[in-house]
Amino acid sequence: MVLSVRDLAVTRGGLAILEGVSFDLSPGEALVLRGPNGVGKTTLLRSVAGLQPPETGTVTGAEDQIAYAAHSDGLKAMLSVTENLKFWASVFGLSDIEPALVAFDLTDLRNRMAGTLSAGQKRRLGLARLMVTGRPIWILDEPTVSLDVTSVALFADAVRMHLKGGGSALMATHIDLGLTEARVLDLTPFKAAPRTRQMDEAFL
Amino acid sequence: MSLWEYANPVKFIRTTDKVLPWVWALTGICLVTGLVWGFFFTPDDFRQGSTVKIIYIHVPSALMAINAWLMMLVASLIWIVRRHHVSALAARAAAPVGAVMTLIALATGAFWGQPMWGTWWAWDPRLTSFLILFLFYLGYMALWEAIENDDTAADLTSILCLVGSVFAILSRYAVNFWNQGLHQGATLSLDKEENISDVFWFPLLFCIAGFVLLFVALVFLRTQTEIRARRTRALLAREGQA
Amino acid sequence: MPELGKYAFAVLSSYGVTIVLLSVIVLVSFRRARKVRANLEEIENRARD
Amino acid sequence: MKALLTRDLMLAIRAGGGFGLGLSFFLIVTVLVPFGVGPQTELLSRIAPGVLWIGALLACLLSLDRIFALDWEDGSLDLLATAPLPMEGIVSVKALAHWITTGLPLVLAAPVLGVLLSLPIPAYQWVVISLAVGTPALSVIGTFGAALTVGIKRGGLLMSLLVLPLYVPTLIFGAEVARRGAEGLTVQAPLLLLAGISFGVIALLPFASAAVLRINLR
Repeated sequence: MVLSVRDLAVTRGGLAILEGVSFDLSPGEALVLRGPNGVGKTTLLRSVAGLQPPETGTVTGAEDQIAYAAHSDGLKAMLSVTENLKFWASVFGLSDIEPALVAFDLTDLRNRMAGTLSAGQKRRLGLARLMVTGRPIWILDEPTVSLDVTSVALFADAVRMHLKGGGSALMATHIDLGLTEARVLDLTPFKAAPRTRQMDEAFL
Repeated sequence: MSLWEYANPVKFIRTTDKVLPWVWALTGICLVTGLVWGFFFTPDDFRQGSTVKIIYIHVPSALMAINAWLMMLVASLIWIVRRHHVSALAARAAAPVGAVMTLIALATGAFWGQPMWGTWWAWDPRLTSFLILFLFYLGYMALWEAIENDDTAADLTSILCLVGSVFAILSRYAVNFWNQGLHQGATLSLDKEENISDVFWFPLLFCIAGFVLLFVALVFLRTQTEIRARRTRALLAREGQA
Repeated sequence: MPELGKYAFAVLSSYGVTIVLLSVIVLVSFRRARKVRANLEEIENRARD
Repeated sequence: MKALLTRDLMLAIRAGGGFGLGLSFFLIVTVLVPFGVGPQTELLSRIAPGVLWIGALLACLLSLDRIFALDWEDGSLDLLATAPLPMEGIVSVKALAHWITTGLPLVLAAPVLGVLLSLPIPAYQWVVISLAVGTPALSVIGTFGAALTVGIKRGGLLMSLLVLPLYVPTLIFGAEVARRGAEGLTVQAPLLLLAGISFGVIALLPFASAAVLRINLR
């Protein structure tokens, strides 16, 4: 399933920050969105994931295909690793969490409470959550923040495995991801010219 | 030119500017004639004595308290369906006026009932439902203030208005069920004989017209203010962004 | 002044309350209108020059 | 959806606050009433049904902001929104989880606390029945209030201001059932009306709550 984004404009707090963004993401491909902090990477990802309606432009091929992982990876500290994964698996209608545990080397942390994990382990659990959803398109917001070098390598391997399996990944980051073969799209040229907020047009 | 033309804020301000002085003048005339006529030139009621004079403020204010909420309901629906900013801001502008009208209805109801019931507040079903309506007004206004983003605030308050209206009606009947009721029969009802006699009737009409016009004038004025405040925020946002 | 009899207090105070409340809402509305209008004009002038 | 329910229940148990919060508040309120009103049993027994209902209602109100706040902070609400679950389903499950963790314990605790207030004997069953029928409505209405104020910092007070007027019909009919039960009168009318409100609210309000949540997630 090809995810294609045509002439997307997104707003934050009503202010237009990105416009005219277009790209395609075909299976087996990874795309990294680069750009300085605040350029609108997160907002763009949220619009593509359908959490936030874009101001203009279309996102096609995203229906029920997307697994979204934000900064805060939505893990419950009071639940164990398996319970967290089992929950997200059943929410997406699946139940097999073993491959994810293996892929992210979490097998020995199986029964540890998510709250007691280190930042790197938590991030790996967050990514394992993505795998468990069985959704082909991964949307990752700053996936390698607070990860040490080995974890970044582990992350890169997991993404490559996902790509080999026919999945695709859309990532936003301003630090190295360890994914040399990924295509890079710099968002700075798409910065929206300052113009009135859509909701304010009627008043100006 | 369809009615939706007035949804454009700038045009709304221009047309209301032309109309407002007349509305204020009419309000003044109706209120003064109605109240003076009712207060000075109507006889006392044989049963209730002079307290019947309170009718000239209690009935119009009670009427406006309910109609203000209905107007807000319609404005909220228009906002949800057609996304016209003016209707959302008009609803926001009308809320305080409706709340004041409810307060007046409550106070005059209590004053009027005091000699009859012997107490200031007798939890009479109709007065109690006005008390509940007042709480709805407070909640509605508080929600507007609590949210920064204008559009989200308009959306959330409209939904609150819809849900609140259903519960206000529910409360209206629940309160009736809960207390057998001391309120006198309907002052204005279609069947003639139950109605009050003519001598009280005409001044009351003027008072009602006066209160309605006062409401309209206040809502126009306050909506203009909301539009201007919104325009200020928009300009500041554009300045901030440039 | 009509003879209000023993209910004078009730009638007068209800009229009093009404007049007070109405004038409060009217005055508040006018004052706010003037303040917002002035603030807007000030910003519009600044934006123009 | 079942997974969401089991997860919320597990969280409520593990976090410990879930069950205890509503119950302890209900106990405290019921204990305070005699201090305020005086120990005369015939007075207490007259107001007991109403006090139990108001106590249960306030206990429900207190634990409402926890419904969405936890998921809102750690981002799982966003993730849930991208999941295949319908938002109305998520909201209903959240309301059900709140009812199980807070509403149900109140229903079970009410007779015990009735003893403290020397509740008349015939009233016990009616207090339990009215609470059992009424508390689901309190949870669903409460979820609507929680959804409205989820994005607002320190929205707890505002939520109470918004939710309490919505509680009035349920409170009136619920307390009426309990009061009539105490005096041995027929309770059929208020009970049916109470049930009517509860079912109506359970059926319709989740749509409004879902719409509100979508707006807040924007």
